[in-house]
Amino acid sequence: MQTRREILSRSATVVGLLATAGMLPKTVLAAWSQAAFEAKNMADAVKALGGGAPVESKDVTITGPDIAENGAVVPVGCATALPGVKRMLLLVEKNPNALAAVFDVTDAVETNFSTRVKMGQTSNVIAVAMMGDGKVLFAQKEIKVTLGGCGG
Amino acid sequence: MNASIPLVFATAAVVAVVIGCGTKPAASSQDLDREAQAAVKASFRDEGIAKTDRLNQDLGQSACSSDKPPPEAVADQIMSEARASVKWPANGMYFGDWREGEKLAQNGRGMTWTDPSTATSANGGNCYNCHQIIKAEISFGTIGPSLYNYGKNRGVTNLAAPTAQGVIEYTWMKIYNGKTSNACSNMPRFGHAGLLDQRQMADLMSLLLDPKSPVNQ
Amino acid sequence: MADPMRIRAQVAGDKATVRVLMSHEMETGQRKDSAGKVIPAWFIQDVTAAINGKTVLTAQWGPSVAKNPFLQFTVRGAKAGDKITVSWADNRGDKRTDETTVS
Amino acid sequence: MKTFVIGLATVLSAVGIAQAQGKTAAEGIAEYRKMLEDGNPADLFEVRGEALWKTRRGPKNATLEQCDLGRGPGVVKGAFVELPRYFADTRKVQDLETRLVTCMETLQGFSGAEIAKTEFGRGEQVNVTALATWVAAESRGLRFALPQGHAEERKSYEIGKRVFFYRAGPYDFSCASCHGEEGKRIRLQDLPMLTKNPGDGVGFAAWPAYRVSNGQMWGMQLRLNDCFRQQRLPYPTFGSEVTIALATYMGVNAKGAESIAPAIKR
Repeated sequence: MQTRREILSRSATVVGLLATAGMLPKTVLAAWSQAAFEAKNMADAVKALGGGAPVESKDVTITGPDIAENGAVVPVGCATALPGVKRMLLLVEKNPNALAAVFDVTDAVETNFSTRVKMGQTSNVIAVAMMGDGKVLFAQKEIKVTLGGCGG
Repeated sequence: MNASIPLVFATAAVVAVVIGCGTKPAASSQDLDREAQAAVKASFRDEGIAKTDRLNQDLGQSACSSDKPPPEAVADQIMSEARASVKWPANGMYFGDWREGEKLAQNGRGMTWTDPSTATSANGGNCYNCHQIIKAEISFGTIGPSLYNYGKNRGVTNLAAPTAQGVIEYTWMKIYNGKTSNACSNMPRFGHAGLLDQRQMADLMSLLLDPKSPVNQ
Repeated sequence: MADPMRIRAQVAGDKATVRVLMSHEMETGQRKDSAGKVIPAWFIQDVTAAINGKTVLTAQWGPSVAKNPFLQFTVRGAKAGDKITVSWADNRGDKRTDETTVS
Repeated sequence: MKTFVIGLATVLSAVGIAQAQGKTAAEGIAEYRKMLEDGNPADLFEVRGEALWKTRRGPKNATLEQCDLGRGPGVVKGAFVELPRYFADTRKVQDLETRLVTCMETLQGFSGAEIAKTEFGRGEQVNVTALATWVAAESRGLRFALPQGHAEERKSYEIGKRVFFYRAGPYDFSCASCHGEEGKRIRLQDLPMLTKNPGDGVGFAAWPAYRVSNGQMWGMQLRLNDCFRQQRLPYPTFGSEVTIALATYMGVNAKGAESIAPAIKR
């Protein structure tokens, strides 16, 4: 009987072969946008990624709980039904560096991504849609981070 | 905290000697008390500031170590010893700064084996773990009663008024040694056990009783 | 080498929901150890997902993505039997690729 | 008389506030927890644990596949919901983690004493936790039914009960201080009442669990260890009698509760 780990590592080998054969995307090695991830706020992060001034929009949605029991793991999602999206960003306004994630969208995936972020304190979380036509739209939501446990 | 004889298990030890070890009938309750005591002794080691002498129980601890309350006479003894233990603040300095009190109330640190020191300055009050206090803090425990409007509900409008004196003394006593009014109270004895110093307790007093404290707004 | 990912890909209609768990510290570089020394940043920077070898999503992450990261996305036009591949690379150059079959 | 009236007013207003505020906060937390359920990083440890079970390791270069977790050599499914239990070969009541260490010693040749001395989250302890996570997961959905047929099992329960109520230390805490009443919480965390069956997937029936606060996988040994730390007591050694007895006490009390381990916890 195979373990899941064996199955996984075997598939890793297969993928390795694919990569050698030039069948795997090279984007894994693409440049990481350091300036954007060092930005202190949304406007600077968007600017570093080549976008203009963000405008709040009802067509973009940000999902997350109203209260997080622990700031170390906060489930958040960003989505939009608008066509022509190039990139979706997730930001935590009051984190030392606001930008958490950038998703490059293709036609093969829905513009709807969920992940989990760290939050140092109660803050707005922001979803930004960078459109093909240069528009930058965003939505935000406050998530309260509570002090949990015995505090010791 | 003085380690007097562990009451619950002390009787067990005597019985055990009479019966003797090694026999295997259904273990009596006293046998099990003795075995539990031995298990506790054998299962812990010192770590950081938390030494194994913390396992020694005083009268109140041992008498409140079962699912049944202690006999009335024992409870009375615990409460009267608790009342005798209370040290009143020097120069009648019952009050400090409610802002500092709020910080202490929020702070849940102190006395664990990962804490660096047993000094009172290293300790928080742990209050929000069990109590609601100011309304803005929604993350509060419910093991103890809500303390929101603590002073207001007790009619305290002026800390210097003679009518407030009873509530002030009661509150100090409760913080210093909560076993004064309830022998098996869940609340740590902040003064008696040396967890908080006089100044820190005065800050908590202000948080609870000062008419300007958000607790009473 | 890093531990394997856990990838689940489930078909619903003409698309598949993909959920990925990655085993990674995601150290922010802002924390200090008990000796007061800054723990260096160590986090996944790039994530790529492909279906049957064709890239459908690329992502860049910063250190504020939570430890042992979770990612969910939906692939259009996916059907049972399709191969979903997910790869990540971190700021130390460590990489991991795992694959699953859509079910 | 006057104090009584004041006291009553306090109680009434307190109840009102707790309901008004507690509800929204509790709902928010419930929503947060629900969002985390899908995609529990405990899965990562489960995968690792399964691989470890089947991998030749240790001085004897053997797998754990012949390990007897109480239902016979190699039987994993259903073992978790019957632990701790008495084992004739060690003549001891053992919980899942200490039993795994016994197997690592007898089958693989590791030193059990060395593993017991190792800090949580280090060396072979990491593997013990991963193994426990997988073994627990194999009993997901089953109901707790700890055996109490052996005199040692009954004794373990009785000692566990006494330890549960044992008050000591600078804060005067026992396990019962926080887990002896229904419907209580610390900050916003609900506290399971552990003197009776606290319900499906609550308390004993939820561990091992992934702790989001520190991104660690915790088995029952570490869960109890941190309870004693928060109790301000000294350090319970790995696999010590009080930890096994407490697990027996909680496990027997949880009879009939459905196991959701490995769970995800704050």
